[in-house]
Amino acid sequence: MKSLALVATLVTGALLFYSTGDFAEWGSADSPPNQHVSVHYVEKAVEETHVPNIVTAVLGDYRGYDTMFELVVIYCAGTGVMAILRRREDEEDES
Amino acid sequence: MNSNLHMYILAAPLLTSFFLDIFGRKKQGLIAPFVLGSLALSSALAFVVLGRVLETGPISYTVGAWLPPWGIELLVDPLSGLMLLLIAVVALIASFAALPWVRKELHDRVHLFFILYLILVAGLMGLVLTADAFNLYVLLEITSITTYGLIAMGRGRAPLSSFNYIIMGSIGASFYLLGVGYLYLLTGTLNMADIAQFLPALQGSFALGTALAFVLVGLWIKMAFFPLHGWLPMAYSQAPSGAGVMIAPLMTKVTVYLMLRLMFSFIAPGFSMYETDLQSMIVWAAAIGIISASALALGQRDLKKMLTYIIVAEVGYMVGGAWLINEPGITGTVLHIVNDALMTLCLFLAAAAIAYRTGSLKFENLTNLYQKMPLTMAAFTVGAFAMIGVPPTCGFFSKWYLLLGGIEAGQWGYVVALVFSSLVNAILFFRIIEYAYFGKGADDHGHAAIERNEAPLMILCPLLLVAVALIVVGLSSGPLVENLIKLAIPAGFLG
Amino acid sequence: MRIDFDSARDQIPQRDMIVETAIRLMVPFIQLYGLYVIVHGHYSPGGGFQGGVVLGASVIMLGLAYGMPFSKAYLNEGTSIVMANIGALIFTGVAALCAFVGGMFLDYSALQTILPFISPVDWRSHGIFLVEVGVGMGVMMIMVSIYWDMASAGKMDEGL
Amino acid sequence: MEQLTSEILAKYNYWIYVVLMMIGFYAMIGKRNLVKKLIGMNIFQTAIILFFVSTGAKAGGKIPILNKYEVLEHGVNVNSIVNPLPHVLMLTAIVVGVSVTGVALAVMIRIYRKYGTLEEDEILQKIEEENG
Repeated sequence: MKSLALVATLVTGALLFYSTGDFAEWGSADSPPNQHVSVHYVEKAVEETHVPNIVTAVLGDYRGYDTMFELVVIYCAGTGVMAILRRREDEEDES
Repeated sequence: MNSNLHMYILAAPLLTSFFLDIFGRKKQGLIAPFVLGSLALSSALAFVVLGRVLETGPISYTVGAWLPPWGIELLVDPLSGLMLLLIAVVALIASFAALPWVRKELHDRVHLFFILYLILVAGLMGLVLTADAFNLYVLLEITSITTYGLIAMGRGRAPLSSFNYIIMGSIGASFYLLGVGYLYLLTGTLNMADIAQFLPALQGSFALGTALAFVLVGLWIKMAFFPLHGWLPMAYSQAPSGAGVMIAPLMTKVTVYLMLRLMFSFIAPGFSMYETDLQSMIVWAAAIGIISASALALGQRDLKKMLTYIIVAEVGYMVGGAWLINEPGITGTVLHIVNDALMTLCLFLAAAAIAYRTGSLKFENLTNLYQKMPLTMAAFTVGAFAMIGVPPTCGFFSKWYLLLGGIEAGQWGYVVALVFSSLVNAILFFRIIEYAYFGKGADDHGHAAIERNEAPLMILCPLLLVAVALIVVGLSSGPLVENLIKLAIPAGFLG
Repeated sequence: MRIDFDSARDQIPQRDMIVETAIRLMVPFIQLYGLYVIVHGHYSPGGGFQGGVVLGASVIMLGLAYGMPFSKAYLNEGTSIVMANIGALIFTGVAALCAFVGGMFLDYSALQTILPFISPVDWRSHGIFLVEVGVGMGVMMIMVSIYWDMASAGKMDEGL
Repeated sequence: MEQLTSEILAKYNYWIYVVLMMIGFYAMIGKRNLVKKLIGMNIFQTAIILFFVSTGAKAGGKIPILNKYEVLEHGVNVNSIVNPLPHVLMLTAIVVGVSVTGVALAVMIRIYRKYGTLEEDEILQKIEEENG
């Protein structure tokens, strides 16, 4: 079991390690992520939302749908913890 | 196009769950009307939306009125409209049966159960709608977290199975997120259609192959594709029955839909990836998965456990059918998503009804059920026939399309696996029917010792409804394929 | 590794005057800072999640110093659940309201139809603020509720 | 030699992320203790966060908080501000990770109360004994 896990880990690691060869250089301003969608945010976010903090503008507005579900995720965690732990005495697990 | 109807489908269960937490804690009587009302509203709206989409064509909706690559895009096309309707209807039917079960099993945690239940439904609907790769991850985690919670509410081994599911599910989601990260690094965008535009230029890049591999493997873990299925049987069979009737039909099917959606966006025909051996490798893996899962199902002595292994085999059907990448294969896959959701719902409802009265689903305890619960067993038999693929029921038609697709693509391993699995299903279900019909032996024939003891109407009525639906959907397969599923498949995959 | 929950709850540790006093002095400032992080999210790093966690941490610190029952008395359990739901409802409610008044889901500028004297672009800014307040409330209450459940293993009576 | 140094500098973050990810992944599937599995999950998520944030870095970039009036008047030089999108995505991913950890810890408390241990082997042994 452990050797199987080790092999799986090494294979995944090798795959990821080898594919870093195709990546743009770290910190380069010309890499695709820094050139396509994000440019619009940096240039226009302040104008379009009047929020100086671009991260807040993107989080709250451009990708607000994500953030809504982010709150729902943490709400689920709270409800889930309650649902898992709050059992009546008579349905208690034996220890 | 400024219609928000499909957003209300999603918002109705979501908002209801918050109100349920405020009001349902004090007044248990409010839970049933809240849950049923919101899901009924969703189903009705989903029906209207599907009709509208068929009339006017796909709607591209942008949340927050930001144009697609910058904002989050939602796509309502015939396929997602069909899935929305399926999710809403299955959740509505399952919630009828869940109510008595949850009151019996969970006592004062009923409202917590239904909060998670409603958010799970909303999450599944969101998954079906979204056309944004990262939003898909967030929603995938919502459905996972609610499912972890629902499963861990069960008794006995449930927490341990839930923990295994948490670890496997997190690996799947993390792999998916890594894959999306790679795609973002290579293209600079998260919108699926926008990513697809950049892909032809990136052909042959090793990083792109890695990205797609991670996305696919992540989804395969989530849908329990054969070698990665380890978490599913324990998790689904240990879940509280009220949760099982909803999770089992919907979770894996929605994940299969997601794989289809990603294939439709990323792997347009003509793109080199599917001309390689990869495609037939996946189909072979599916074939091996179908055979192994069916063989494992033969070894089970518990009805619910056996059903979970059949689910794993069915996932093999759908993954294999999708990767045949020809018209009958994909048509069959979409049709099978619908049919399999209904068949699994029928069988799990029957299992829930039997367990409600007998308390156990071990084969030895299923004796004389035809005398005790004739209506339940009639519905169970219809479900079993559908699972085997006996003609008037819907299971036959989707299997027929899948077979045709396999023959057209020349994937004989897959065809053999389909036939083998149908035979195994026949053996499995006739074994149960034998137990349930003939019972222990001759000593109690003639005596009126066995009383009829059907499950409560809240479970029985939805069960009978689904059993009828199995036949109705089966008989209307032709129109369904012609008028709906043909429209749902992108033009490149047809013909 | 091997903790017996029942006996662990019997031995609530000795109260420590230094810890108690220090936390009593710190809590108001932490809460003020949490509010600042939420409210000032437009102009500095921060926002609803971060501020909510800081606010939640202040209540959890009270629980750690004085025992869980004290923090439950400090922040009523029923109130906390209702507040968590109101927080979530603010976000989803604003989102649905935007759709309801004729815009798209989460399109804050559509709220102009309700209060027309604020420009659509400013409405986006205020919409983000509204939503962040909801997030802050929700996250704070849920963090505290998770702490209560974990500390008392679901019994909600005693614990750290 | 210089070429090697520049190569290392260019890919250093990504290599470190792969190493972190491997540690986390191995802990998740190889370790037999449930707490260690959970810790592995958190390391895995941290690795992903490092990866995403690395994609948005710009050499010499400033934080994406601008002066409103100046920007409205003069505009902004894109290359001097780091990419905000990966940070937004990772805020979401962090919250998701916290939630999963919370649920996992709650499940673990129930497992511990039932079996009295968090070693997977011992738990499986106890289940065997229960089933006879």
